[in-house]
Amino acid sequence: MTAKPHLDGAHARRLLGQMIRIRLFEEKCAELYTRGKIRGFLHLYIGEEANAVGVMEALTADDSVVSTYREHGHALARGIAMGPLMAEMYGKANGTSGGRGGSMHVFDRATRFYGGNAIVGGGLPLSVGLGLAERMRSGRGAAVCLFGEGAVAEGEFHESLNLAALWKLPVLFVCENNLYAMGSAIERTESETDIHRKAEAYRIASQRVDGMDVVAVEAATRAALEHLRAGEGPQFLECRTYRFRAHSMFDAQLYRDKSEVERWKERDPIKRFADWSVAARLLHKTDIADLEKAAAVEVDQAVAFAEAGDWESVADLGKFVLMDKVPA
Amino acid sequence: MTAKPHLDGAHARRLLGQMIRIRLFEEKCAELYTRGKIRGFLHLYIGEEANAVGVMEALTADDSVVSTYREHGHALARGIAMGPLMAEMYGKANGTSGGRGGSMHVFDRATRFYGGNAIVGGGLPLSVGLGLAERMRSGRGAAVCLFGEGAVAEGEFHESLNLAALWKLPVLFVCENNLYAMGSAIERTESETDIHRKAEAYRIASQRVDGMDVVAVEAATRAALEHLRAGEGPQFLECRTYRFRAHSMFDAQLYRDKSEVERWKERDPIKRFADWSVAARLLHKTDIADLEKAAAVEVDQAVAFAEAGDWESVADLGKFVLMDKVPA
Amino acid sequence: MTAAPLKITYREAVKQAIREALARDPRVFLMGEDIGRYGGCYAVTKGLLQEFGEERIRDTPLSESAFVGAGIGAAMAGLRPIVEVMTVNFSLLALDQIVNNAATIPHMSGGQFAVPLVIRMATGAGRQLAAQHSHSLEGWYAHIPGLKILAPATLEDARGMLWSALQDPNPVLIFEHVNLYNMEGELPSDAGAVPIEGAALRRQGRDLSIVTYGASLHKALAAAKQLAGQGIEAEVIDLRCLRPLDDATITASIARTRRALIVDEGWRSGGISAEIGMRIAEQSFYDLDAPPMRLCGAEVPIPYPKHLEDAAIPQIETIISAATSLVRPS
Amino acid sequence: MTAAPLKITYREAVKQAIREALARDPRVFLMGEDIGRYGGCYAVTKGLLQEFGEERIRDTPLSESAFVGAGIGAAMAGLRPIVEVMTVNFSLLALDQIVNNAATIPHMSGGQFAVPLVIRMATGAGRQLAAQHSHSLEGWYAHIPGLKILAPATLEDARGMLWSALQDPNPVLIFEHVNLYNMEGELPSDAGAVPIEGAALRRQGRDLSIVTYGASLHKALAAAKQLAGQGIEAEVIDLRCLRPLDDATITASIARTRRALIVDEGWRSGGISAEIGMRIAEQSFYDLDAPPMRLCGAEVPIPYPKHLEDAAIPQIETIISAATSLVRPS
Ligand SMILES: Cc1ncc(C[n+]2csc(CCOP(=O)(O)OP(=O)(O)O)c2C)c(N)n1
Ligand SMILES: Cc1ncc(C[n+]2csc(CCOP(=O)(O)OP(=O)(O)O)c2C)c(N)n1
Ligand SMILES: [Mg+2]
Ligand SMILES: [Mg+2]
Repeated sequence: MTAKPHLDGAHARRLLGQMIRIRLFEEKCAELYTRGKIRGFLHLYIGEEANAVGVMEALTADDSVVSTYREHGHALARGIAMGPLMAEMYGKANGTSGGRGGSMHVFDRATRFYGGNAIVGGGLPLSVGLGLAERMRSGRGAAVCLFGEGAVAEGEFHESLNLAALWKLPVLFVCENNLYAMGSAIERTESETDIHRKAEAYRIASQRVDGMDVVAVEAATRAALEHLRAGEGPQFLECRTYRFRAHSMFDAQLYRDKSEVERWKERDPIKRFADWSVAARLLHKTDIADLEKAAAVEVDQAVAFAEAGDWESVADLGKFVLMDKVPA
Repeated sequence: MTAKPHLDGAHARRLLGQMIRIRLFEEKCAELYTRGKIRGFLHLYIGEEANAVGVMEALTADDSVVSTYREHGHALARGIAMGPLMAEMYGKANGTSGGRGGSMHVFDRATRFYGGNAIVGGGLPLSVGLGLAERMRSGRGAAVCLFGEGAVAEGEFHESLNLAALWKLPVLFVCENNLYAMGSAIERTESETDIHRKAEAYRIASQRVDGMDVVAVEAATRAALEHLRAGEGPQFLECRTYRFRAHSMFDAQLYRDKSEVERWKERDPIKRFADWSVAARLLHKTDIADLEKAAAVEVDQAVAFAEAGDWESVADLGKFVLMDKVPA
Repeated sequence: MTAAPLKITYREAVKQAIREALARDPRVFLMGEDIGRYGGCYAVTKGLLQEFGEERIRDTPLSESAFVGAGIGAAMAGLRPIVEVMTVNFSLLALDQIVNNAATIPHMSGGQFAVPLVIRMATGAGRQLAAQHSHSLEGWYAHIPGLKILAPATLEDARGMLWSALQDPNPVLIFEHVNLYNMEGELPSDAGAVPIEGAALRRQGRDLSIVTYGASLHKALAAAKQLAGQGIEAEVIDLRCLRPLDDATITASIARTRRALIVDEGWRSGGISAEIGMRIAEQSFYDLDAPPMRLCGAEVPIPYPKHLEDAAIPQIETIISAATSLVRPS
Repeated sequence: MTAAPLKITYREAVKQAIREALARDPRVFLMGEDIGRYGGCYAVTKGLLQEFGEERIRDTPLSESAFVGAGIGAAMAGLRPIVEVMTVNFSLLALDQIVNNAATIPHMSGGQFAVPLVIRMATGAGRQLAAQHSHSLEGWYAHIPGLKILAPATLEDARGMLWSALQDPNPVLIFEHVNLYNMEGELPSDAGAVPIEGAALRRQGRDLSIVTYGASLHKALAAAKQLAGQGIEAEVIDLRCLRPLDDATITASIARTRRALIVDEGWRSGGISAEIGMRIAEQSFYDLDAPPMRLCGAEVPIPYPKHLEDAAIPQIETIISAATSLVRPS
């Protein structure tokens, strides 16, 4: 077991800075959505930033990531530049996926980011394959698969966990349990609501962690990866978290009380970690203001980058339907 | 909890008689297969008879049954007449499904037998629907779903168990664990081989029972049904059993030792129960001979019935592709 | 005598149909993801949970295969489930149940069991939801014997097909195009069931027959209006039902117009337009003055940006130019 | 110079292809149900486990969606998986992975990731396996952009297509008809890869073009032989590849014969024959002396009894009578 990571100021600044970047990026996205710059489905991660940041902080360049349609936070924390990410939200050719995917389909080869996936549970089998490839090539990487607790009900969850465990593959399953799948509270979709215990039915070692605590998430991820890299097979992490916003921009949130949301907002992972860092004298209040300022500047630059981007030519619509080679 | 059923002679005769009927029926099927009278896939249940007989003995006419492609034993024990069953094996119009289904697709409306199903796991969701219908109509019946341990790896298993448990539906899941799915030993397909424990991950009450012991199976089924009928939701039964024959008629059995098969044959459910019944003075040796004789006669009559059957007219090929009414 | 027409949306028409079915037949219930508390992904079922309660408006977990299969089982046992698969995109997860059980069991059981099930799903592109959320697979489903496939394009059909589908002893899949939900129009307050077979002639013409369905119907009608300005009179056929197809209406139309343009949003190769075109070739060969023509979705996963999405599916302008080139080849 | 031909079965030809791929490319591995210890449902992979070991010959649990999806992931990460889905009937359980991931990710990711995956499956009716085990869905799969669909009908293709498929950067589905595995013929011992595009003219003729593939090819060739006895010379085209289709070969043939009969075992409505027929109508309309004709599987779940199964799919006799009626209409 790894102990709780010993935080220094730089580390705290990194964690907090990442969370702030994600938050400001997404608040801008919400605004751009109402202005019609971003269209389609937009799923915000606001409130859940500690998960992405804690998990990604523990990864190396060898690891690969499989994500969902709620992946802006994962993408930024993984190191995808904000400009191309914003351009992808716009659907511009200078976006991460050339603009074709939009909010739900961020892909990035350089950071081994195997995509947002808009089919709930659809990424789970992919991650098993990534883990398998890693194993067969005796690589050191882990395949990290993030998914919501709603995906747990899908058959793909079951099949994928069994296969990964059976073959002892280096897959880290990260369930971001934000208690709702669209409007369905977990008590209404799972006969056993204690998700991390399901992992036990596949003999997968599991941890539950406070997903509003970035340090706890990082520590748990490091611990899981240590087991994983020691060849102990897949690991499972349940991050208990909450989304502060609607499921998507079309959601009237009839299914939950405002008061519930307010209660969770008191545990805002950014504010909490910022306060703690200041109290622990790792950061100064001015550091936080600096981080916020830097992030705001970065967001503005990202918007400018997206705005400046071109639209893909209609003539290229059919490009890559069939590939003419495997990208190197 | 129901105690072990108190057996009298009639009960023992019924159980043994059913098992013998199934055994002789299937031995005849194997013979008819080599003679080309039965074609396609033929999956024999020989060695597993105690499961079907024990389970079906505990059911009432209100209950419904969902089965697999290895369903001759289930069908006979459920009360489907042997003549139409054999005619179905032939593909004759006087077969249970008018000959269209053959060995893998026995259906019988009268006994609420909702079919053999040749897609592994394909029957599980159906049984949830049958249980749901029962619940919504405040019926007293249970939906009994039989499947092999191979089906446990399918996503349908996971989704169906969760849904049944979540909605507390009267479904009895019976896993006939004969240790192999075709040539795949359970250790090679499940990371957790103790199947009845998986049920716990859905909060479904489960029992494991010796599937070579008809009385134990009946008792366990009765106990499960009692809970179920008391409104406690779905129940799970794992019957530990073994098939003595090949998976189908095309299987060279490269994947298991003859000695393993021989060891299991020592626990032949028919011989074992016959010996025990005689020792317990429930039956006389002549009773057993009588049962065998009666079954042999019944099998001969079934063959005659099948032989005498007509082939469905080619002109009717398209009949029932679309139904013109819901059968009453 | 029909009651006074009321202004209403397609969404509302579907909801009225569901509500009526629930009220009229106690065997009817609804099952699907987020149809209850959330109110339905496209708000079609909003309020029904409050009105009919949890037993009959059943929110399901994300388990497409299990709850579609459960619908099949419940239908076999005598209930009349309406299963909502949120969108056709997710129905692939339930395809085994639909093909191997719902479509197969009646025949395979020798007619012992019917599967009087209705499955509703949203379909189609046009909302910038990108490749995994923009499929138009209703024509693909029409390949499966044992199913009936409906594609209501009008308020009348959205309101009236559901009840007929529930009376049908067979599994019926109803595809509602996402872009139609907000469509407004007038419908008599006592509008009721409509038959679920047969195509409808939505416009008469003499120069060509445009055969289409769903959201494309409205584009075709708009195109026909503009074509009329150019002196081209298009007949417009709304298929309504993709399986079985109504050959007679198509054949009769082509006998009049001698030219056929088939329009659908699905991928071209192996799509429903191929089937219709081939039937026209088989049955109306000697009536045709020109080869049958089709205008389909581009054979690409639908991209997110609006200009590319628009380019990937038939539009009023492309229908006009296809029709023009068919009638007045250069 | 090719080596001396050896007598060999189609099954053996597929196995040789797999063995060669495993030997030549360390990135290649096999994954599927019962391919190892059991030796393969149709004995294609028998012995490979012993030869190549458990790491490369991977028996999977009954989890079609997961192991097909794992194949996709492994291919994206640089391996070259050959995934066996035991039969096409079970592939419906993996369809979401095939359509929404394998076929979609390359385009949707802007070309960042390829999916160089090969999926093999047995297909077709003819072994009395009844409705849930007799699907012919390869033509249906051919609707999906992003996939390549192969249907090797000959020993050469069974032997040679796999290696080419593995070199292709796209997901390739190979459909092997169950009734071909026991087919015997001669193949040079050094037979190697063949291109995976283009149709092949398997017989020349002047009176009609029979367009087909897979097991039906052999029925069509037998029919053509008998037709020749009646003075009807049929050209026989083996499609080989169902997506993309080779229009040029078909068009050229019809320009010669002026008549087309398309034969496939799948259900008629919305099947691959509809697509081919429609393309012929579109591209060869003015070359045709008669409407294009198709002979397909009956639109029923395939029943178990032999006489009904036979009646449900094209046979030599029905091909002959269709061809005759096309060339000599009464
Ligand atoms: C297979 C499938 N079914 C349904 C949907 C529609 N849908 C999109 S997100 C979602 C809820 C998923 O919840 P969860 O997995 O908990 O993730 P969260 O949105 O909470 O992050 C649903 C039902 C889908 N995208 N895919
Ligand atoms: C979805 C699916 N995949 C594969 C098969 C092929 N298959 C038929 S039976 C079988 C083994 C099933 O084993 P199990 O569930 O343990 O039942 P048993 O045969 O032992 O009774 C397999 C792989 C199938 N019929 N359906
Ligand atoms: Mg959630
Ligand atoms: Mg088994």
